[in-house]
Amino acid sequence: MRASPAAYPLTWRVMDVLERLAAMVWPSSFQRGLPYLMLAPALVLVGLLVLGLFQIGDASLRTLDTTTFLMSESYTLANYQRVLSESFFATVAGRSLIGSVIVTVVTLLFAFPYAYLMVRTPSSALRKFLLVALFLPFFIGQVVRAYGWLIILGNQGMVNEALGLVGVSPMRLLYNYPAVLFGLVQYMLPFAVLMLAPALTAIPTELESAAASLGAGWVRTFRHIVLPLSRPGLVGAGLVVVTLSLTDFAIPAILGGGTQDFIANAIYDQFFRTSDQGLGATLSLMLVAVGSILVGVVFMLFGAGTLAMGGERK
Amino acid sequence: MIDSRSKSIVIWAFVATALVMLSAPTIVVLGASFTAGNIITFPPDGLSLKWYGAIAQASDLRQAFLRSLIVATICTVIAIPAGTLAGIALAKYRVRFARSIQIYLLLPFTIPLIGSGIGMMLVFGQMNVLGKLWPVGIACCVINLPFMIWAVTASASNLSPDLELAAANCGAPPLQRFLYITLPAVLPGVITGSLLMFILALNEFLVSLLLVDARSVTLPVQIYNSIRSIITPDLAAISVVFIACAGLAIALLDRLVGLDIFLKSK
Amino acid sequence: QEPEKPAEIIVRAWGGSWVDALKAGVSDSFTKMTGIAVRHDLTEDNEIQPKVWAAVAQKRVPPIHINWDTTTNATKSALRGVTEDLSDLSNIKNTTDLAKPVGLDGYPIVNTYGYVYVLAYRPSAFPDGAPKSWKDLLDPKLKGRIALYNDGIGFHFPAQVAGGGKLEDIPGNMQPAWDFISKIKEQQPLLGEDPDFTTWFQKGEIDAACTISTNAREAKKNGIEIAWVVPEEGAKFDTDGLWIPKGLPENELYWAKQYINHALTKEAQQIWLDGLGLPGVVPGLTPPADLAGDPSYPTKEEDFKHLIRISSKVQVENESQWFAKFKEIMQG
Amino acid sequence: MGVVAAGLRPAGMTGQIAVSVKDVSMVFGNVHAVKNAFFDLPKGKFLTILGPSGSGKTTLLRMIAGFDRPTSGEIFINGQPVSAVPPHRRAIGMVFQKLALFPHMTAAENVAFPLKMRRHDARTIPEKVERYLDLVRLGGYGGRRINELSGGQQQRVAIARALVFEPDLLLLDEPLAALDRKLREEMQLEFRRIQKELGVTTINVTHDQREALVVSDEIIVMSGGEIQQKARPVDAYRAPSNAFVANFIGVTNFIEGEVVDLTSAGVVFEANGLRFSGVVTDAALAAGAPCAAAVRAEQIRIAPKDGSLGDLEAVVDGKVVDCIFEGERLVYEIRVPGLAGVLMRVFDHDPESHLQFGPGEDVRLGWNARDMNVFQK
Amino acid sequence: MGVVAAGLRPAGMTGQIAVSVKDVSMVFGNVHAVKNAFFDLPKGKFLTILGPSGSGKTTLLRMIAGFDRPTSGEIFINGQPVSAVPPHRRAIGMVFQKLALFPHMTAAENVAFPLKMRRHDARTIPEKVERYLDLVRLGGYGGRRINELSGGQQQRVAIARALVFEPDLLLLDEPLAALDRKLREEMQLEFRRIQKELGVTTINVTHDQREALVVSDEIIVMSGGEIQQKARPVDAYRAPSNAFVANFIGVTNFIEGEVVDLTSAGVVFEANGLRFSGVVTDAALAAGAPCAAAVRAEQIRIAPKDGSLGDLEAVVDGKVVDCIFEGERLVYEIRVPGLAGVLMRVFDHDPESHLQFGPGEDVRLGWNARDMNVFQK
Ligand SMILES: Nc1ncnc2c1ncn2[C@@H]1O[C@H](COP(=O)(O)OP(=O)(O)OP(=O)(O)O)[C@@H](O)[C@H]1O
Ligand SMILES: Nc1ncnc2c1ncn2[C@@H]1O[C@H](COP(=O)(O)OP(=O)(O)OP(=O)(O)O)[C@@H](O)[C@H]1O
Ligand SMILES: NCCCCNCCCN
Ligand SMILES: [Mg+2]
Ligand SMILES: [Mg+2]
Repeated sequence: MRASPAAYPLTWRVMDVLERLAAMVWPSSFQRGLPYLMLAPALVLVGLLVLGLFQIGDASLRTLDTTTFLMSESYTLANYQRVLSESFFATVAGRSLIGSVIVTVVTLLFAFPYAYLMVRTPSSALRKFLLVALFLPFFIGQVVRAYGWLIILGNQGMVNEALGLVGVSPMRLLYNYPAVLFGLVQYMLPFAVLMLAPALTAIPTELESAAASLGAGWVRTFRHIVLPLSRPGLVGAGLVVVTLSLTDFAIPAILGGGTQDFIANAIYDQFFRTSDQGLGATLSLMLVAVGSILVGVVFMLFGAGTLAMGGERK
Repeated sequence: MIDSRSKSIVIWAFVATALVMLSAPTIVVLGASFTAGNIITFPPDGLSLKWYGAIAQASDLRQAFLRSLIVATICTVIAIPAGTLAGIALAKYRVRFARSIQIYLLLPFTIPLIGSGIGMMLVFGQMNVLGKLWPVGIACCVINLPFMIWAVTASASNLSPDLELAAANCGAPPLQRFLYITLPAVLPGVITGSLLMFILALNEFLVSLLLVDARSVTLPVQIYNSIRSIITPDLAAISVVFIACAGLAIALLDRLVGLDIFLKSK
Repeated sequence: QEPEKPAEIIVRAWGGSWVDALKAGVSDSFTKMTGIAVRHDLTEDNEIQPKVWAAVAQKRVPPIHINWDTTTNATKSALRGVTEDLSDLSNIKNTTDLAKPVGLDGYPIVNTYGYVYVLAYRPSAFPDGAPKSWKDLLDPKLKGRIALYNDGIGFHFPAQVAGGGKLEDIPGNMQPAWDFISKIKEQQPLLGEDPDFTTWFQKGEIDAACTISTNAREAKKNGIEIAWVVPEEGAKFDTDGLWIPKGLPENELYWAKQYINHALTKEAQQIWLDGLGLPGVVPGLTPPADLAGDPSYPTKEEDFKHLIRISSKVQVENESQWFAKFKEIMQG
Repeated sequence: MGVVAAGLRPAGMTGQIAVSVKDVSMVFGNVHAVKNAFFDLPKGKFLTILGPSGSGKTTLLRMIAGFDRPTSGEIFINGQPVSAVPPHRRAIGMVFQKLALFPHMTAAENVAFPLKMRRHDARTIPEKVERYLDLVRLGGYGGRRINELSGGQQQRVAIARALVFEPDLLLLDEPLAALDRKLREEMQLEFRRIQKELGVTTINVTHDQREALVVSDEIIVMSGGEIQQKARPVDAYRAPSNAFVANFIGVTNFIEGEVVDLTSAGVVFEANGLRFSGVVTDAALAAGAPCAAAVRAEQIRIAPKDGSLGDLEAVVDGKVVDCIFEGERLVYEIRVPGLAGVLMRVFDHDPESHLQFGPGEDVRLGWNARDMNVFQK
Repeated sequence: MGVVAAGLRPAGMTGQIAVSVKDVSMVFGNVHAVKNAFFDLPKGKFLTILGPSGSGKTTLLRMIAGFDRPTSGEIFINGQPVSAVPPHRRAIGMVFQKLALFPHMTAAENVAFPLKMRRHDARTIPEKVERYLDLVRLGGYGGRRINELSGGQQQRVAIARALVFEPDLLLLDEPLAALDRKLREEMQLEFRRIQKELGVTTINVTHDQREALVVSDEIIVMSGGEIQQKARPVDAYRAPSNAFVANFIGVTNFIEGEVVDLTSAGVVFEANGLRFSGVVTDAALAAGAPCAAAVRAEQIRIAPKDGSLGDLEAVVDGKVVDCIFEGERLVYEIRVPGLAGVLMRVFDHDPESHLQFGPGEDVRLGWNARDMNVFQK
């Protein structure tokens, strides 16, 4: 006999069925495999990229025949040779690598106090304001944002006009390497702050009070206490910033005035301008390799940071 | 806590700079959208709503916006389970090859977007599903997935394992344990992550460009394509509409769960 | 009998005034004539290329019916074999030589008009009169105030002349071009795309640029202070064309061809090219009033003497290297 | 040390056995967290596992709850092996050391959760929740979120949640450790009351000896993973089975010496040339072996130097080192030169005599032989 | 309630004043966390601030440490206003409630931190660190990371860290709250020892009345942000200034009644028709007003029904409800019908008489009038 719906609500019935299904699909004897089952969807999704990487890997071993615009039938390492030997690629790679490191350092430099203030301020209004200020720039497309910068930083922009008032002649603030780095910092700042905030929240305020009572001024409290303890956040944020800026395309293209290409721009050129998919594929793969090695090295040196906060594992 | 004056000054100096950096273009674009003139300038050249009128007329923009919403929704809907499960698995369990798995899961950030775009264009092409919106949603999900996973790990690592045991003890079978206890506990991370995923998908351009066709262009692609000769203030107006929607969403989120959750790892 | 009509056909086009002109001249009248709607895909020509190539390679229906393309890019696609033959279009016989692709058999593409990469400039920055030579760009006061396409397109050949080289040496010896481009590099040029130039002129970032006359003319129409010349070394003349990717269903292929055929009618060309301000491939078109006698609108044999024409075969085979070389100099 | 726990089981227990722990061990890497635990618990009894930090209490409790599987041995609940049933199918209520309340639910929702999960008749749930909230004196607090409750109130929610579905067995892992003294002592009495009221078999883990004495029917004292003694509170206090237990429960003074004579009636030992007699509860004690004799601080009488201590069998002289005022009593710390300078602690409960002796003063101490337990050292 | 704290200051203090709290208040929004605190602390003394959770103890301590600025009033340390000096320039050692040890440093690095920050001669640092680790009995543990230490050891690192730079003032915020009973009681004695050894002026915050009594020279009892009493431990215990203090310190039985007669010698009151006399420490008590009379559990004698209680002035009859074995003592809960059924708790410390009375038995209780403190209700 079945209980009345009031005694046995519908949601319970549904849950009972789901529970039985789950037990069939994944019996409790498979417990050990559970984390892998949970990881599976993410692994499969990223697997789409890996499938793509296989295609790209295949293309990287073929050269372009400019009389037919087809890729060669046979495999060759010619593209890799080209990438490693031509100084142009070294220039661009060096610029991207150095750039992404500078961007990471500067971004963290600004993100840290921002996140710190946001986490520590007693005023929830200020906290909300800082948070909203972080999110809004996302909603202005790159192109329009660049136009905004032109109005502010252009030769006849607001800044130059202001400088003109004090007798400084207009100078080029855009379309150079610093402008690209600046743009990347601005683009990365929200990500870095969002990743730092949980790590800073996890540092008890009392530790700072303790350091003060023990004779450390705020600078030394930062250096000896807050900074070392926020390392998981810094590592997590740093990894995100360094990988995203290393592989960025839009900002060097828009704020670089065409002369400040990063690797992704060189890849774009090969795929889209010269139709040389082989070379583009080679550059892509090498960038992935460099990025992944960088990530691996950071993991080895500093741990995975907030990307997988160690916590108490079971 | 009484902070020293020099500390406040230094911190505020950085924060103020950051705020200017973050907001200056937004403010300029916001102002420029109300211009009565034909070019984006700040301060605006007279005040009018004519560019808002212009975009209200443009049905292709509206459709593209709608498609972007769909794409962002698909992306978020996929990212929530995939990222949540992965985040919880990474934070709570000892996983073999965890480091390699993490490097693997960071591939979306180490592969340049063009590479991801071309790769997925070929993969989806092979599957013969290009031109539909859901592959674009999946693609947006894949390339930003680390954000979702990160947000969840940050919440889940502070989740006490006792909580699930307590639920088991209360008689909750595995699935309901997960649904009623684990999930709500990591909800702040899930919300943070979903919001980021949604926003990023709404704005995704480069990868979408390779996956859409003329019948399925999304808003960022539409905008990019339409500025082949001259940039007019209608783009500023679109941005402002975007910002307004975002502001609304953020206000809603604040009402529903409180914005402070972004600052808490618990 | 006519095959079944599709509800719409997709034509890839450049945005802004480019697509406006195509719509006014070709698409609208085509729709009126056939009842088939035309949807314009505004993906960049460069960016549609791999999408089409991948579709053909994967034997899928391509994402567009018609590609409006630079002749160079179109030739690449033709060489790769992804384009349909258009030789049987009835209106081709009414076209000038310009319509015929060079170095290709038949009509895997059809050229529809010519255009010139002029030297556009801001008159107020040249108080002593319009620049006469590409070498005028080396004037120290123009440092940081000139712009080129970011792959150098349109500039390689005039640079060969300005650098003291001969056009006949292309592609064998282009050192003079590279030497001149290196000098230009010292001038810290901005590199960009069509919309960038407009923006830069508008916002006072640059005083001179090598760009297509159409863009300059559009900017002028929008109230930007701009003029253009064909300098004494000459300016690159090139053509754009239309082509159809392989893999379309029979009926759609038929109607896509009808679209191109329609684009080759005098009526369509007149309106389309008035919009673009460019000379067409059908005899007897009237130049727009503002361009009568303009060197960027060649009509007579002698007009072409100032313009540099290099066969698209040479261009296609060497462009990658030229782009690479240009980049190497500019990114240094 | 090392009493075989099995030997301590009261023979011929009448009541039905609720929990039976049979030779259970747990090894983590090279840490032997629990060693050969062996005991039965009859239905309806309140058992406390008492021991210092790290003695394996939580490990044992978690195995009983079925969260961890023993490395060896087996645990039976109502005759069924624990591992045969998944955790959510067991009728065990547990209060966790850190409470593990569900932070996103109200107090009432927390209490209702086990009822919903166990599919009690949905119509009766609100009424049951209310009844149990009343039981823990939280009537009217049901609507509060967990973080709106004070520590003591949270505690009681956790208890209600563990009890509401009327489990066969209640497990408590140091549920009071986090509370302040006053509240903790109140809650101990509350526990006693509730357990008696419901009659549920209970196992409580604590390192607070007072709590163990106050709330339990039986105490198990653990140390280093081993069960040291299982006994009624009074017996554990009065007749500790070894020196560890004697020291861990109560304030105890130790005198070290050597056994001189060992009979069934008692033991005589020599310390620093003095002879004392005492009683034996430690089965391991042997004649001629070194021993430690324990006497509680409250069993010692204190008198002025050369004063009379009536008929007390053991008398030593000492000097007051410190006297510590604890309110209801005074603790004297007294150095006894005659016993190699051992420091003895003595309670003075009599408010009349309070502060009778000051530091430096010479005093006389005495106690009964029957209050001195002698253990193997 | 509401004794003016200023009035409690011992007049004509001889020692130099180390800390002077002058009419300090702290308001958070609409919470008055500390109200008009007013006291002086002479150099070298050990003061404990005792009060229940939320009474404002931490708030007061943080203001003394200079972490927060009072809403009104001023605090002087060695005659200097606290706010004149930033926290890191002050010579104040503080042990935080949650210890606030630096988790990324070893024990020795934690202890060395204040020395490095205060620029002590780098060559002497290792030696000083070692000396203070020895002082807290952690010699040899310096190299351990914080999370490799047990709770009690961490505690001691925190104390060494607060002491190592020889501060003028030591502040302790419930440093023992997290420890288990046995360890906590040991650490209390340790504190006393160290403080006496170094002679550092100390303010300790706790909600453990035993700790307050054991370690302090002076106690301040706080409730609801207000200072209720400032006195020596013995005085606070023996002569509580109001009912709150009487209830918070010790196990106290209250009898409610009405004042009949109030003289300087004592007070007579009537409860349920019975007359009692008692003593007065509460200045607010008035004739004719309702009152509450407090008598400690250990001051009450228990005798068989109709038994004799010698010369005790107050005698009532009751029935044993429960008797709770606490090891060193027995607690009787006795219902007194003659006093409207009030439940009285009585200690039985005499091991001889233990368990003399069982639940349900009729007994007689008695106490001295001088042991009964009468307060305004
Ligand atoms: N998962 C584990 N891995 C390794 N060692 C463990 C684990 N759990 C417990 N231990 C060790 O087993 C021993 C017993 O631990 P347990 O937690 O049972 O002690 P406890 O008596 O509950 O102590 P406390 O009173 O501090 O809670 C300790 O030495 C502890 O370090
Ligand atoms: N920053 C603050 N904002 C608002 N209210 C506060 C703040 N700090 C403390 N309070 C309030 O002030 C009162 C006193 O708090 P305080 O922390 O001083 O209590 P306490 O005596 O230390 O308690 P405990 O024993 O629980 O530590 C409490 O009601 C508390 O809620
Ligand atoms: N005929 C129109 C050509 C427009 C092409 N823009 C030039 C792009 C150079 N990369
Ligand atoms: Mg434990
Ligand atoms: Mg406090």
